[in-house]
Amino acid sequence: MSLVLNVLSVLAVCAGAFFFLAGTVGLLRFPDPLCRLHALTKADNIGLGLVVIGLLFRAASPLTALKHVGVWLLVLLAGATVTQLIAHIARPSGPRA
Amino acid sequence: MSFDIGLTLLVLAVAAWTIAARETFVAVVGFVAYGLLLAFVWVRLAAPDVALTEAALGSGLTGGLLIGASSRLRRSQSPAAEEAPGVVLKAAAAVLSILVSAGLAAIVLLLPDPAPTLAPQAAASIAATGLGNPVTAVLMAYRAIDTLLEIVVLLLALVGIWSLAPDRDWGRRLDRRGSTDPVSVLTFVAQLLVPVGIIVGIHIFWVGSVAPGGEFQGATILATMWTLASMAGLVSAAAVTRRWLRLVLTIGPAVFLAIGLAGFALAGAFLAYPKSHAKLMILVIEIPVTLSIAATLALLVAGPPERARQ
Amino acid sequence: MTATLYGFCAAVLVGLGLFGLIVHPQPLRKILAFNLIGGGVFLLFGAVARRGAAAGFGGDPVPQALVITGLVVAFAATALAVALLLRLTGAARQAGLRSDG
Amino acid sequence: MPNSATSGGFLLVLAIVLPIAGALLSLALGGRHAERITLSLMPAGFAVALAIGASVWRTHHALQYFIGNWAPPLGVAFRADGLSAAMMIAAAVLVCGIGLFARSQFPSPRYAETRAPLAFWTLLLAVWGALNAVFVGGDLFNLYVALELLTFAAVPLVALDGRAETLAAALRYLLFALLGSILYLLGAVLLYGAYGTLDIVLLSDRIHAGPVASAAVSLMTAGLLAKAALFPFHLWLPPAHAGAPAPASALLSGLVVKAPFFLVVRLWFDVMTRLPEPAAAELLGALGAAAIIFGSVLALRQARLKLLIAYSTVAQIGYLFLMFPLAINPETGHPWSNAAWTGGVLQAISHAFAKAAMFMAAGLIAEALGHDRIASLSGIGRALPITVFAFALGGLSLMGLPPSGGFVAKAMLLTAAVAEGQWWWAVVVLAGGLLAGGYVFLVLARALADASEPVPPLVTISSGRQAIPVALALCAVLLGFVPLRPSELLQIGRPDLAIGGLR
Repeated sequence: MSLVLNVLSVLAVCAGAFFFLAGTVGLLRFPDPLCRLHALTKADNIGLGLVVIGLLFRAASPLTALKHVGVWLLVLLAGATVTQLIAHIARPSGPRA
Repeated sequence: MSFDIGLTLLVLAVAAWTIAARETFVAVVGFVAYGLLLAFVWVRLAAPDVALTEAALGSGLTGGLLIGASSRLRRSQSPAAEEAPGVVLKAAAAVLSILVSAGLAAIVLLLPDPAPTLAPQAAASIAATGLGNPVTAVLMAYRAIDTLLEIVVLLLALVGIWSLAPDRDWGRRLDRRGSTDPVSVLTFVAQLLVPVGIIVGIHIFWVGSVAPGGEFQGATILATMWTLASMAGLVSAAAVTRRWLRLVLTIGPAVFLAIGLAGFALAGAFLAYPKSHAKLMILVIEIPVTLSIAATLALLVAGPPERARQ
Repeated sequence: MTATLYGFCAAVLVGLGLFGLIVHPQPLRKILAFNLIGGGVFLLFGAVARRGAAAGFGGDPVPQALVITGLVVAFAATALAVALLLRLTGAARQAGLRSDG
Repeated sequence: MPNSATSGGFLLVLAIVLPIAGALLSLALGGRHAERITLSLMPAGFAVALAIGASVWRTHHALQYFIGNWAPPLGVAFRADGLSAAMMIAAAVLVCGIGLFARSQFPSPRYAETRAPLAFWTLLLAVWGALNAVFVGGDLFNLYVALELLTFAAVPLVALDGRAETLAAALRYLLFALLGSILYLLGAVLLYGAYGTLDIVLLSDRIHAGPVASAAVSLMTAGLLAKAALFPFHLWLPPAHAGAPAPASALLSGLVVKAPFFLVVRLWFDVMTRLPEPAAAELLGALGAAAIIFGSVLALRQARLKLLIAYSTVAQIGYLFLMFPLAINPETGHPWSNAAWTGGVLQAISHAFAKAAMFMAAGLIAEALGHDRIASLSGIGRALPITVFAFALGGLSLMGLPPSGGFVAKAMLLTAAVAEGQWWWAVVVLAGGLLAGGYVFLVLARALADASEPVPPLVTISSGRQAIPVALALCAVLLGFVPLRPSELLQIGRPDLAIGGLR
């Protein structure tokens, strides 16, 4: 049982790490700010989500698990906000006056 | 171990980038990353209390302050170019820095083994404080005088910053520039995040007596939430002359001092707590202190009272 | 071992910050470099604390507590320096406008 | 050193708590109360300083207090030996004088609170508390916090008028001070890592010669020198001290720069009792000598009175560091090394009085004339005779002419230099005296000259305000009646080793 959980955990964390890698490559390689933001949010949202899922399999207590999910939700919220704010400044027509 | 080596290299790379970056803003962003990485290092060094402080204060609040400053300076950059340092100066600085680093590294190797430590003494005395977190015991009992003076240092920095206000602006509200952002996303997220943050801040303060956390970490989070709310235009600071604001700022150190002086009568020394009530008295100090520190930190970030310029 | 590694890290950080403090003419970069040195010095406290792990604690709590005090003081210093710098920039610009006009 | 708190130790706590509580109260109540709180605390603070001095004198032992009954190394100790007591009394007298002098410059507002008075009175109390914390601190990290307290109280005083020049001076001062603090802290952590304590007395027992101790003490000393503005770290001092309002200049030049010097003395004579470092002491002496010559020559070339006085501070700080090569002698226990030590400390105290008086006098002159250009001082001697007299009395001490504290201090340094066969320091002392005579005379000659053209209408200065610099300058003169030998009060509580040569 614990072996299955461990395998699942490792798989999820690895998948998450892959999204982070892809997001970072996108951040560095994509041509304009909006595309870069797009790449970045993928890393934050899905990558971190997968890592959190991976850690859930190993959480010591339900409370710890809840904290993991809480971290993810807060990062989602912060990421979405900051992306929105940056995009507003960065969009081709410039910020709304 | 390999994780630690990787982390060390990363910290050093980001630090070097911060120094080498051409643009100040880029350097500041590098500094925030540097602070977050240092927080990891503190976890690796088995110092979770410091990790929390570093993340919240060293990286978060300091970073916010520097980002704000660099963007304001960029807007008002004078055309006159700053004189660039000459090659000779750079070379001399490099030699000096390498010598200092090498010397320090050598000294790290020369430190005695086994290392001298106060951990056993701190552990032996912790029962008398009623606390479970040794770091909090150091801050609130063994070396409480440092903590008391440090809170006064924070307040003095605030007096210093306020003293920079133009005379005509004394008594005005602390207006934050660009507070009423037309983009309502910030307002929305502030409404959502600030209550959560306040709960987290209070929680971190509250668990400080037994677990990692404490008044400084909690207060920093509270201050950050206030800053966020004021950026979103949800709250605005009172004028610096308001009596209640002054009371909030000074109540913490005042209670600290009062209980410290009461120690003369109750436990025979300044800042001594009677054994039976130590934990309670520390708590009575910590609550107003957290409030005062949070207010001071938030106002330190807000800067001197100044008319908002367009 | 970990403590020694991070002790080295601290030594290099102090050197890097010192270099930045000397070569950067802009005050904000100097403030930044000062914070970098501060990070290094505090990390040295951390290394010393880790070496002193005993009595069931992962590190000597005394230097750890000192770092917390130090971080707070460093923040206050940064805030005061930044406020001075911003006020100076404003005052210098006003003085410049007056002498131009 | 006894292993427990001594009776009367609580006075040390009061010396810090009184001004700090006053500063908090000033900030809390604000408005018109700040000045009143400061003035009403002055007698109490002065009485505490005297009580500490009396207690040290009577018991012939250093006072000691363990905060919260936690004994070092876990806890923090406060200690006051004869040196601390002397510095605290000097600080109390000066703070009281400065407070009385500043009343008309930072008056309480009648209705709404105003910025500068609130900041000044709060910061004055904070400087006082911080100085006392430095003088009684027994723990190197507690001293770091005390030094920061001092920095944060002192820096804003420079820029109270909000002009661009003073803001720039304050920023430069702050950056130097911060670099100094961080170097000091770096040294402190090395000492903790090597010896497991930050307590000065415990450290002096445990410390032994080696690279770690040398590096730590060098770093701490370098940091303190940056704060004390010893040549070549003096760059920040003249604009900051000359730009500040006169009462603040008196406080900064008279007292604030003495705190890091005091800690260097602590470090070299109390922590490193067993590590004679003649070579390093020679270096400190050489820097001091360079400061004397360089600062004096620059003072001679200044066109503005306040800048002249500020450069003279750079020079006078140099004298303080001559005591290191003379008092730390390869042949330990030279009978005159103790005199050199006393001379250095006496120079710190008498310069504090003399320089505060001179900055106050310069402030009054600038207030009366509306400027402080030395070239246009003619006629001021007739208009403000008392003020010019105070300036001259202070100058007496700087030059080292009898009767003055400066004379006794410099005579002790001079005699020690000759007696120990280190005559080159004697040459520097004499040259510095001559140069000081030059710049003091330069000012006096202008001030006493009859105005060739009609003096513009002067702002009248009340004689009460003029009396304060005279009183402080007279304190500097009175110190001249201290006997020419190692002072007994200053020796109380010094490690036995150092007293060896005295008896």
